[in-house]
Amino acid sequence: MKRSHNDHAGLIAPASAAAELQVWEALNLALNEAMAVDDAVFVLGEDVGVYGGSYRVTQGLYARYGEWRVRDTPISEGSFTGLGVGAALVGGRPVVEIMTVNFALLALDAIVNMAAKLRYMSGGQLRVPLVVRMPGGVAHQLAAQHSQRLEHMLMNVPGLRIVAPGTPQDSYWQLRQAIRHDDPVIVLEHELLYFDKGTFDHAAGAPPLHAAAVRRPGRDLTLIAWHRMVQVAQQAAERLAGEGIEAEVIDLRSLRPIDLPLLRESLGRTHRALVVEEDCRFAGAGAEIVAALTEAAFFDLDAPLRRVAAADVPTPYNGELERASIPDVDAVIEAARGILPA
Amino acid sequence: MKRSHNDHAGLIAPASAAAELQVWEALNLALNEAMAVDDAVFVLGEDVGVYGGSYRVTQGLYARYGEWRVRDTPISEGSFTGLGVGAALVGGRPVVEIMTVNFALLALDAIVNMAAKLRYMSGGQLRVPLVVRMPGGVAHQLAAQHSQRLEHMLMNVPGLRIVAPGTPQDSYWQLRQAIRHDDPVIVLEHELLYFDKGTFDHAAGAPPLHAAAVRRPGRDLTLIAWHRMVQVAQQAAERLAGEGIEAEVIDLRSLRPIDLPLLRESLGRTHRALVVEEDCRFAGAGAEIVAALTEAAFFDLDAPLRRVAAADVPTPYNGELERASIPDVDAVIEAARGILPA
Amino acid sequence: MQRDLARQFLYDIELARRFEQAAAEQYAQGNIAGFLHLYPGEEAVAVGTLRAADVGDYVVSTYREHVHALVRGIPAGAVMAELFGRSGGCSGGYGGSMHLFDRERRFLGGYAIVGETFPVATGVAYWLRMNEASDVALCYFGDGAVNQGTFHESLNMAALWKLPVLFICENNHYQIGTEIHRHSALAEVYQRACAYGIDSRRVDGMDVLAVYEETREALHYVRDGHGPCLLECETYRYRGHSMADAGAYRSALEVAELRARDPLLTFTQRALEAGWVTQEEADEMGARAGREVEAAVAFAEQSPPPTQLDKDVYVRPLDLYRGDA
Amino acid sequence: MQRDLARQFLYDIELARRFEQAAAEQYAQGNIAGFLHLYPGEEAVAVGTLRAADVGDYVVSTYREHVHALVRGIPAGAVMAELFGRSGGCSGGYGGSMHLFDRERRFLGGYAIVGETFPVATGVAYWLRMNEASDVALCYFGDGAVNQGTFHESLNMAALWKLPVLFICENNHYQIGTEIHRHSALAEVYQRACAYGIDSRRVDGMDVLAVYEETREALHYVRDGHGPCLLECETYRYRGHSMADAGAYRSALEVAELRARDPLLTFTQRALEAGWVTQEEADEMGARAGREVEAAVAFAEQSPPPTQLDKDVYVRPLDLYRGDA
Ligand SMILES: Cc1ncc(C[n+]2csc(CCOP(=O)(O)OP(=O)(O)O)c2C)c(N)n1
Ligand SMILES: Cc1ncc(C[n+]2csc(CCOP(=O)(O)OP(=O)(O)O)c2C)c(N)n1
Ligand SMILES: [Mg+2]
Ligand SMILES: [Mg+2]
Repeated sequence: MKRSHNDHAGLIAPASAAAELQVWEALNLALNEAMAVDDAVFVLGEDVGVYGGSYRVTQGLYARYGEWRVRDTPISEGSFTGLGVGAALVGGRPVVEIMTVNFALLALDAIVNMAAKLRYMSGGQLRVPLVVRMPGGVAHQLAAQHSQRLEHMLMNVPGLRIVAPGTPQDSYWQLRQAIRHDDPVIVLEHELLYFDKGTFDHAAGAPPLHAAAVRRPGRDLTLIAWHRMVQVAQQAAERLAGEGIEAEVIDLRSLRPIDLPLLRESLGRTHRALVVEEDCRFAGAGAEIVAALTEAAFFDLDAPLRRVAAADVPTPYNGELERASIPDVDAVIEAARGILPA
Repeated sequence: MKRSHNDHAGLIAPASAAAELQVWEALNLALNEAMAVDDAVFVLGEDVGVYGGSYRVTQGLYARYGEWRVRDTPISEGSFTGLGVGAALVGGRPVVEIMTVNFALLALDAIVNMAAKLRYMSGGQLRVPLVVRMPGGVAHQLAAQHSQRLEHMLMNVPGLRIVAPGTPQDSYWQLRQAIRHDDPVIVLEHELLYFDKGTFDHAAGAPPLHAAAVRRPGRDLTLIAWHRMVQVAQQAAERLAGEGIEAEVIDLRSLRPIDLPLLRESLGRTHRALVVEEDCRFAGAGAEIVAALTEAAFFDLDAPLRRVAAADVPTPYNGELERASIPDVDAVIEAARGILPA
Repeated sequence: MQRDLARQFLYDIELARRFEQAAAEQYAQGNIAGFLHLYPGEEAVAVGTLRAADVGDYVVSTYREHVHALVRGIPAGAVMAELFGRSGGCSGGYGGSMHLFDRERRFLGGYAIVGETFPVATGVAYWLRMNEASDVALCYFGDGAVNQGTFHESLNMAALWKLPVLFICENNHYQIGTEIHRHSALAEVYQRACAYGIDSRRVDGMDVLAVYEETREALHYVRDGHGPCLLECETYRYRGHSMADAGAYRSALEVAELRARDPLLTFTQRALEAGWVTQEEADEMGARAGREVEAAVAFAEQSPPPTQLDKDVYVRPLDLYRGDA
Repeated sequence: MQRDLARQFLYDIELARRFEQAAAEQYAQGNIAGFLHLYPGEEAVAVGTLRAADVGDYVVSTYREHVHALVRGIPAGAVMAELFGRSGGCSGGYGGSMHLFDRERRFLGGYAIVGETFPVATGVAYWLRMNEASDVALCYFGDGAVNQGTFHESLNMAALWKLPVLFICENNHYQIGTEIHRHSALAEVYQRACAYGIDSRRVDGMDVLAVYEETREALHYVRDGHGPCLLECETYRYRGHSMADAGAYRSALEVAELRARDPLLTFTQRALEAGWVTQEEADEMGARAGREVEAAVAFAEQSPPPTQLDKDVYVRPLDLYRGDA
């Protein structure tokens, strides 16, 4: 909802060489190119058409592709997500935008009980090439009902794939890969990253949809994060570097599956790790990462795995309390000291 | 949905001394007694009234308390759960029955975005003394859409309490405690436990709502479970005892919060533990237990914590595959061997 | 009324009735498990509506869908084998009674969560309309399903965008043990379409001919691009809601009254009177349907169970701790 | 029309208009953050409906609820302080603009998820009816909210059980950037009550007197035990959906047309003509409202921020790894 409506810039032009793009622009480009090459791709959601999307992601698409392929919906999350499932069953490649993950609570039956299960229940007859895009996370004082992080709710659901791109490069490629994919893919975006700039290089191509990425190599401990917490981890790593401690920062990029081989490899070198997550600590996404690494890399560990996570409270409106409710650089550094040799 | 409607037995009579009761009978008794002592308590849900409840839990209540306190609802999970929230705000103590957890996917906005957050968002002005009861788990060939285990979906939600009684004694007391509680409490029941018999002794009183219980003491390893998996763990423990291995079996009884002190104490003695869970392994409830223990008891551990969990697949209809999809005694024993000294 | 069509109806109903009877028996014998929702009493709805549909139309049904599957042409053996949980079943033994699928025959389930058929069918119709296809999505649902939010949300979208979907209410007057006037403020289901400006009709759902004729008209209307239509079929189920329910909340009187309007009895009578069949032909039809059901049970019995637990969870197999295979 | 009431209306609208103007300014200055949805243009709805209600009635509103809070009697300072996120706010600074609460004044929010007000108000009404109380639950919602499943589910239950709830649609014709005829198959919101047999009315939501009169009648009807009623108020918002939206999807012509029917202008005119106020009195009222808003801002500025992150997550504090404290 950050868009200014005076701005009528159209579609993002594909850059010939590496360029600076914002995350929303990369997503816009991905949608545009996917729609151009495949008539089966269509997008739907609240205000994705005439308005151009709350975060501009669908800007210009309505003018180019028309109302049937860029569909403004009523406020009916449960049913327009289910509509996407139905269309996917018969040949469509719908990209559903749920305005924010907070409203996905109304669409979980469609995602969990339909999209994720139909292929299996039909004995493999059906495919559900559905993409559900939605931004989440703690933004700026949106209060408890608008600050959900729902990673954990979807991670336990067999049949789903979940990715969490945080850079323009990943946003473009993971969305394109998701749209091309024949399985349902949840694309989690982050409300505070849309206007982040970064290099986008089409020619550089893409790593596999679910591969994690080392954003900063290091030998002393591993910081595992995704979305906005990658930036927090990187800043913490820089400060630690000032003290001679080299932290490796891994951007998970995918939450179902997780790239355990890469994490293990890193831990095999560093022997210590923190998960830095924006969701609430108790039973959040980080729990699985800690549990999986405990099971798989126990004998590599020189210290307990720990989580730096959000406080287990609904998100307060007040700005200072809100900031205090999620991890910051100081919290990461303090936790790092707790597991580093004295 | 296991009830035979020819059976018109009424309410369960409170036993004067210790008696044998089935789980559904204990729940029925708890509801009846709670309604008798407090006019604010009322139950609502599909077929809880005239029909007496799919699993008989509300049997006889309609005749005794009438339609306003025992309300048959339309199939509108989202709104009748939200109705419970509204009534709770102004003095009611509603006990909402969602026929099975599978349908709770339609009620998550009411639970997560309303019930759990209203007290906090109102600066402490409001209370939401709501109970939501719902049976879940893998039963007998109900197929993918009717075999959800949603523990993990609710555990990450601040503002909720979640209990998981598995015996008649706990079912009675935890439901009564939940109804008396001024916070929203989710009472997870298990479809296959309703007709299990056990001793019910009113006079014996109740442990705290969220305390875990040692069902079988042991020194060599700790098996952590809840609901039906407690029985699987106990059977495994008995077989292991035949080989001279003494497993301690802990029934968690509560999933938010978890009784970490009791688990730590047990691990302080056994130094090894398995979580035995019926939900899918990846990012299930067990992940938090493993993560919490790794963080808190790392230096007590002689072996990696491991999970024995359901396969990461939607539940198949075929009976043999269904059985293979969830942990059994053999799986527990095999996993136990994997972490015991050779 | 064409003679051939009448005979088809008769055979369909005979087959349906016997198939469900056999399913009940197999359930009692332990060959079928889980929830089993049977259709006796309601046959005229599935037969009348589906015989009016084209092969290109899509079918989206509920957990009470065996007969829809049969009329749609899924072999009785494949349906029965699915109830048995065998690999020869139309969902390979993975779906069971509530989740029948047949992609070739455009039979898209089999949904066990009440209210799911609305958005799925609306999505199919969206795709059809977007591609200017002339096919229609047939969406089945019970009277209880009308109170699910998806009914409202989906009908609004279907009407707003004039999507080719025919909403077919199988109003058997009960939501498990709750009678319609205790679950719906407005017990005339077809009138609830007023909120969306959707054309709606009500028909006697015990009368297969009436259902067929109304469906034909409704399908014409929808296929002509007028947008959705809602057809309410008033019917009754003789049995309890599922095998776990004896249906004791209904009076014997009520059941008897409805049984007197039994679609098999009444349509047989009608067909005899009209000379569409002779008594011997009718008897032979029944016998043939009986043999088909017997063969279906035999097929199911010998069909091997599926063996792979993680078959088709994903199109491209995925290792949760490694990524794509 | 009583003179006192008319003057009350006038003051309410003046206060509302100035309060929202001040909120916009404070947002621009960075003292208010998050989503901020303002009410200019729609004042006649909150004023007309809430002045017709009793103190015992409950109010359940949306994220666009500052004015409802003010008219309900929550001090302007407590509302402004909440927008500032301060401890003197009516939600202690924990809720913000979208989550105003005041238990004493039976003001139950402040819901930011579209469609939540339906079940909450229905639940309040259930409790009232169960206890044979004569109070009513007032349920506010926008035109866009009508397409959420909870509208349908809740209205059905409210009608079925004859619950004392008054559903009040603030139809400003837009769901953010989507105009009503592009989100609703039937753009006459009040007609959608037909699906539940609910009595419904439509009123000019720019005319505070009309809103007041219709609400009084509707409340009588509901309080007399006839069950729910739905009141559609046709209105308009001058600003964008929230501070983040400039509203550029609407024509200047359209906005100008509606502004000509401005409730403050038209009702001031009316009051002058009827002799309910003199021009000086009207001016003085505006000035007084201005002073009240200034005082509210001053109050908010000096109110300290809340300091405890985990305050009131639970009634009985809970340690996630130990249980109850
Ligand atoms: C969302 C949801 N809630 C509850 C159920 C349990 N349930 C299964 S069938 C049924 C009754 C449905 O009644 P109706 O729609 O009239 O269909 P019928 O069974 O009569 O054909 C209920 C409540 C369910 N499957 N899904
Ligand atoms: C379930 C849900 N979906 C989407 C949103 C985002 N959103 C906030 S307000 C709004 C438009 C609501 O329109 P309307 O009901 O007409 O109320 P108005 O804002 O016009 O007063 C939307 C889509 C939301 N808050 N909740
Ligand atoms: Mg029915
Ligand atoms: Mg509006």
